[in-house]
Amino acid sequence: MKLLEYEAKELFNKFSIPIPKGNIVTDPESAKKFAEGLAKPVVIKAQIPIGGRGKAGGIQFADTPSQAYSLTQQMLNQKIRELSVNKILIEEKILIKKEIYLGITVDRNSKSYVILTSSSGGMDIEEIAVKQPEKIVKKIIEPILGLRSYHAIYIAKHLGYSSKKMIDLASIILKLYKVAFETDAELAEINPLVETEEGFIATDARLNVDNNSLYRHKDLEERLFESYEGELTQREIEARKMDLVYVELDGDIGIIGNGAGLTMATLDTVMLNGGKPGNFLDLGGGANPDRISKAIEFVLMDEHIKSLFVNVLGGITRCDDTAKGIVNAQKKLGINKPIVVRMMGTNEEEGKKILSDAGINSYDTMEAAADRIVKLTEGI
Amino acid sequence: MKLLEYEAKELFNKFSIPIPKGNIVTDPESAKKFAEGLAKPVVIKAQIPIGGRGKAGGIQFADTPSQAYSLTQQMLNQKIRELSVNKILIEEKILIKKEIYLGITVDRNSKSYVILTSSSGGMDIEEIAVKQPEKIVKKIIEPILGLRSYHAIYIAKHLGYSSKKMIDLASIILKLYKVAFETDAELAEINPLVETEEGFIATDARLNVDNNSLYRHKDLEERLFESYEGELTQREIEARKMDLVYVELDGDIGIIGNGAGLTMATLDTVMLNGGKPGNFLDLGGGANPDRISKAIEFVLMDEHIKSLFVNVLGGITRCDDTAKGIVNAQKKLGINKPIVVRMMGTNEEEGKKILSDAGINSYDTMEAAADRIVKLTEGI
Amino acid sequence: MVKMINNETKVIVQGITGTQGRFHTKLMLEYGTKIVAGSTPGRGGQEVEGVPVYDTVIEAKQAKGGNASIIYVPASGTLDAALEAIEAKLDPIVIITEGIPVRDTIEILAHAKQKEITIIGPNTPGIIKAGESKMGIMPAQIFSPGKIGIISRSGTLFYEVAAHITNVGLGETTCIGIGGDPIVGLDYVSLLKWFQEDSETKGVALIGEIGGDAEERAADFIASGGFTKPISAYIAGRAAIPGKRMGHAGAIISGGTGTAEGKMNALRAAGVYVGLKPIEVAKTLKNVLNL
Amino acid sequence: MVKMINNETKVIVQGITGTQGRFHTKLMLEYGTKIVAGSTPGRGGQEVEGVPVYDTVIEAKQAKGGNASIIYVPASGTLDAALEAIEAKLDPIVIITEGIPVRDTIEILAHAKQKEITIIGPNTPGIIKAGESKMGIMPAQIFSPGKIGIISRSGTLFYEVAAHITNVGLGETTCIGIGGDPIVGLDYVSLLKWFQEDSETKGVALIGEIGGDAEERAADFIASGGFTKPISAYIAGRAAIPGKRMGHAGAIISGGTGTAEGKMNALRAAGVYVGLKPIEVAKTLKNVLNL
Repeated sequence: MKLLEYEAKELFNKFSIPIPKGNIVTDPESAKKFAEGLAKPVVIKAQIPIGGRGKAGGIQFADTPSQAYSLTQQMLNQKIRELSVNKILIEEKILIKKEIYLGITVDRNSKSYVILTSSSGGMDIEEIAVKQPEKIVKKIIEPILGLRSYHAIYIAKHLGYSSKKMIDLASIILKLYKVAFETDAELAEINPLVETEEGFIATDARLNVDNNSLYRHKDLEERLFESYEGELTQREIEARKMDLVYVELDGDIGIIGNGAGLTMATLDTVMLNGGKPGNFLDLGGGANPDRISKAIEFVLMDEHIKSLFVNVLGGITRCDDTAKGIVNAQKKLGINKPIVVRMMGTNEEEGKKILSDAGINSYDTMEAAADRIVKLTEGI
Repeated sequence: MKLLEYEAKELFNKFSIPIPKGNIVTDPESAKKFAEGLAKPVVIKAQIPIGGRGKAGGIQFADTPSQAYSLTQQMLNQKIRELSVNKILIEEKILIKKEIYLGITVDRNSKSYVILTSSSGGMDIEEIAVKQPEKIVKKIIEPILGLRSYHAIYIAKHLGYSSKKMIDLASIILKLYKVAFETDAELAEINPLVETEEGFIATDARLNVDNNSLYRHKDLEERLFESYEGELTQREIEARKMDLVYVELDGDIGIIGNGAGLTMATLDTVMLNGGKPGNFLDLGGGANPDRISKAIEFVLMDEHIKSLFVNVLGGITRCDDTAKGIVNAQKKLGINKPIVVRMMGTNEEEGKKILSDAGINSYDTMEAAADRIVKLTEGI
Repeated sequence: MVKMINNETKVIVQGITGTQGRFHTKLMLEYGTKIVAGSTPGRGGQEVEGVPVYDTVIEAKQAKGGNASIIYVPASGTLDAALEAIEAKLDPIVIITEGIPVRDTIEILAHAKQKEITIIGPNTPGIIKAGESKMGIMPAQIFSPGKIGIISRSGTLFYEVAAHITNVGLGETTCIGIGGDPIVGLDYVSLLKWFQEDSETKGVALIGEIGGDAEERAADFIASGGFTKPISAYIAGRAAIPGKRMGHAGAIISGGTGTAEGKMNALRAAGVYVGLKPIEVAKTLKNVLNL
Repeated sequence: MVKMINNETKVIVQGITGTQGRFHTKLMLEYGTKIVAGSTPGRGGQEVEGVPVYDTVIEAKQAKGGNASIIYVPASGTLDAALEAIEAKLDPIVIITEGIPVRDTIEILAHAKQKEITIIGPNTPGIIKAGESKMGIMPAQIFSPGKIGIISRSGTLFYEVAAHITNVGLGETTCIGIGGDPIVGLDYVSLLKWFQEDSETKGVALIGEIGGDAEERAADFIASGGFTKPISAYIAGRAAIPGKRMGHAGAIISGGTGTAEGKMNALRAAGVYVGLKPIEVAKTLKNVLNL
């Protein structure tokens, strides 16, 4: 779950990470008022869940309240990368002395959280990793011990700071760790953390929370579907609401499989045969006829989809259940898009009989079925 | 720092430990109103920081609101073990099916927190330990792992519970551990935890917080001096306010030493010589003349004290500083109680000269000085 | 340090009274797995498929022995369940549960490492020693005792490859699903080390997918000479698009790393035969590597 | 597992720039302690008594070596300071700081135990190897190289006994204040084991006080034959009243346990000479035990 900048900043602020004075506005009048109250230049930032907002026009600077008014008005009437802007964060403009990158994420190899920092703030960490790898200071956080003050001091020192500035920076690093840990973050990022004459301040904030942890963050869980805007397509959001594991792709062959690996392999095999997968849909383990019908309907209702390949390896999922689900969905929809099924495993014979009675082709191997669906689809 | 029952219960409640419906009252009218609102028999409990309140009349039961009125009135006009009762906790009376002892404390030998439980609730744990040691279930809490749900289940099971009751009890054990850990408790105790037809409920609560941890519990720190009432004597409370480490005793010889062990040994040696120490006062390390004067004044102003023995082993504390402090205090007070000093170590010669110039005896050994002070005091 | 299973492994099933626990206890017993006890807090004294249930793992172990655990408890209870198994020194511990917060997995693995205990999973189909014992949810009928070891990040794709290996007549030794989460216990490299030493295993099928660089690390290990037996691989996810999770929490291409192509190239550079279709893995082991 | 000090011990002083740190660094250097570096976050690059200061212990160790630490930081910073020393594998770690929350001490000791590192204290005067090195705040002039080891829970009472031992001509080997808190690292039993093996030490003075049952455990250990050298003891607090802390956080009689009488009786039953005055410890070692 990706939080919007202002949501992440609210959380950061709760953990005493310094952030600019700011306000969320939804109309130009409020923006003007805020700028007047501040009596300083301001930044106007579109609250949309995508990276690279700045380049797309989502970040604007205003020197006067009336400029703040007009820029806010303009941003609210605009679409940025197809996203409408409903909320705007208006903040004091910070005078930058230097920018730092600060991020905490999950590291697969060390099987722990890792803190990544760089004195080259402002860029993406991937960009820094490519352009200035020597500037990245990486520290694995030992899970049982956690990040301690002396680790933070060590990191701040390696970013080139000493004395009071080092202590200040270390304290922010510790707080970021605390936010990351306590909110089950997959990524907690301050980029840039700005060094000013007075101290450090987080001018941008990213916080991606582990969806699996949401049962212990009820307040965030409520905002889950809202947070999908921008991150997922409309159809993907619809699928989540139906509890389907679904990814939209730009081809025309619908793909349904059971198990993530098998479904990916099905996509790959279709592609290898010259076909274009139009989606990824993983039924998961032990799907019943209803769930299978629901999934098939969902895929076939998509007008970009011309045909459907269902690939089920029966284990806990039974082939006869799968067959019933397919037949029911076809009857109900009355759509005449071709369907090819591959099924193997538990109750395979029963399943194949149900399908052939309904006039649906079924195959023993994924490879043969993939070949068939591609040929069928080419003919449409 | 010992919290009062109602303060401990407030904290327990915050951690979702079930407590009886109750209210703090300071007048009989409020007690009556609470009992009326409840429409049930109530318990009236004096909020004083001592054990064994029940036997001393500090816990009364009322069947009717008017009885609650009169018993509250009576308790507020009464002294219990010399303590006046200012606050009363009035609670619904709980129907007891069974009583359990539940306590978490610090265990010196295993160097960890330990959880002590017994199916013989109501008694002190020391009493249970003597009378029914076989009924105590003890579990050391591994510091890095902490107390986990399966530990709590194991304990609840060993207290004789199974199924839902076991799960309920385990959940309370886990919550008590959480309170104890998060408040830096030296002792967190529910005695008794009452089993009723509906479930478990903490009818009494004790929470002693580690004084050294108060810097991270600011809300409790504010109430520190208040909490000393009943636990410490008035002179001991005064001493704490002056930052002196002082214990009041019932003899007549004032004792001041530097270092807890040395001061205790001084008490012992005086006692061995037939004297009666009137206090324990440890100057601590590196005391300056002012602090020494202040300590001497504090002890000598006590009318029970007839004489004073100052025992200083100079290390960081300098003997000349000690001597100056003694002489200053004597001059300032103008009290003619005899003083015997033993000093050894850093700047010993200078110190002894200052004392002899002021007509104060000094000795090289604790034993000789103790002998002298006892003889001098006997003559008064 | 890697601990595998065989027909002497005595299994305790944690969460045995749940729907999944019950169902798979039955199937595991049918396969021959020596399940000695189960545990579910509050259900002590019951029985599931003739297996006695205890409130805690330690009681189960004290009463019935047991040296390995399989965990079917819900995600919110898995952290404590795994720590309980670790404290009871069960080894290996197979965590079937899906949807565990990564923070919990990290904590479990750190404690397991201190005690030198093997964790398989979480979000894994489990482990099977063909013909002897299975601790997992894989369909038993597709496995047949033979000479190939399988390591996979996914479930059904693992069964797909196993079925082919059985069909071509090679059969399997030990087959492990390492789990589809970004962070899992046992990994490819530890398993390749183990298979290198396992005299029954004549060749290995490695099934990978997009996300992370576990396959690249396996390739490095093979290239360094750590694994010298015949090996064939398949990597799923060539059709995946960057930034989207493909079903598994760990199956995501981010910042240009974790692509199927990258993994395939790394493995090929290490001398591994990488098939373009799942069926090629079995064919390669049989025909090209002559097993 | 118990690690003591000698003239080869290279010490890092944590909190070297504080008032106490500075003062005692000077005195330790005068005594001959090999202090190689100090640490205080934010003070890297400074010097104290000619000793270079670093921001972190690990930097200090990398730059100057060091195998032991003495901690003078305020109570609120001691948990992290000790963990830092543990992570840098300094051994022993002497914690002078008083007033540390017990919860923090418990955490420090648990981590030290895992890494098999000796913690002396907290709330201790420290350790001295007479004539070689001191890590602590004890006045140096009262010690003289000789043959008696001292173990004490208190500070000045420890000096009192040491002065007597020096005065009667016996002199000292290694002397340790174990600390006045309820929970401390090194305890009597571990130290008696160490002194039993230390060939320089011919006899031991044990100084105890009310509270807990550390002295009773020492008595059990001696009674079991674990310590066979001459030993004499003094227990402070016969005049103490139950339920009152006598200066030290750990010096409290509670629920009838921890009395001076109980400790004296236990030690006597184990064959230890227990004096009624501090001076008797030295006299007994000299005259009764003929050292």
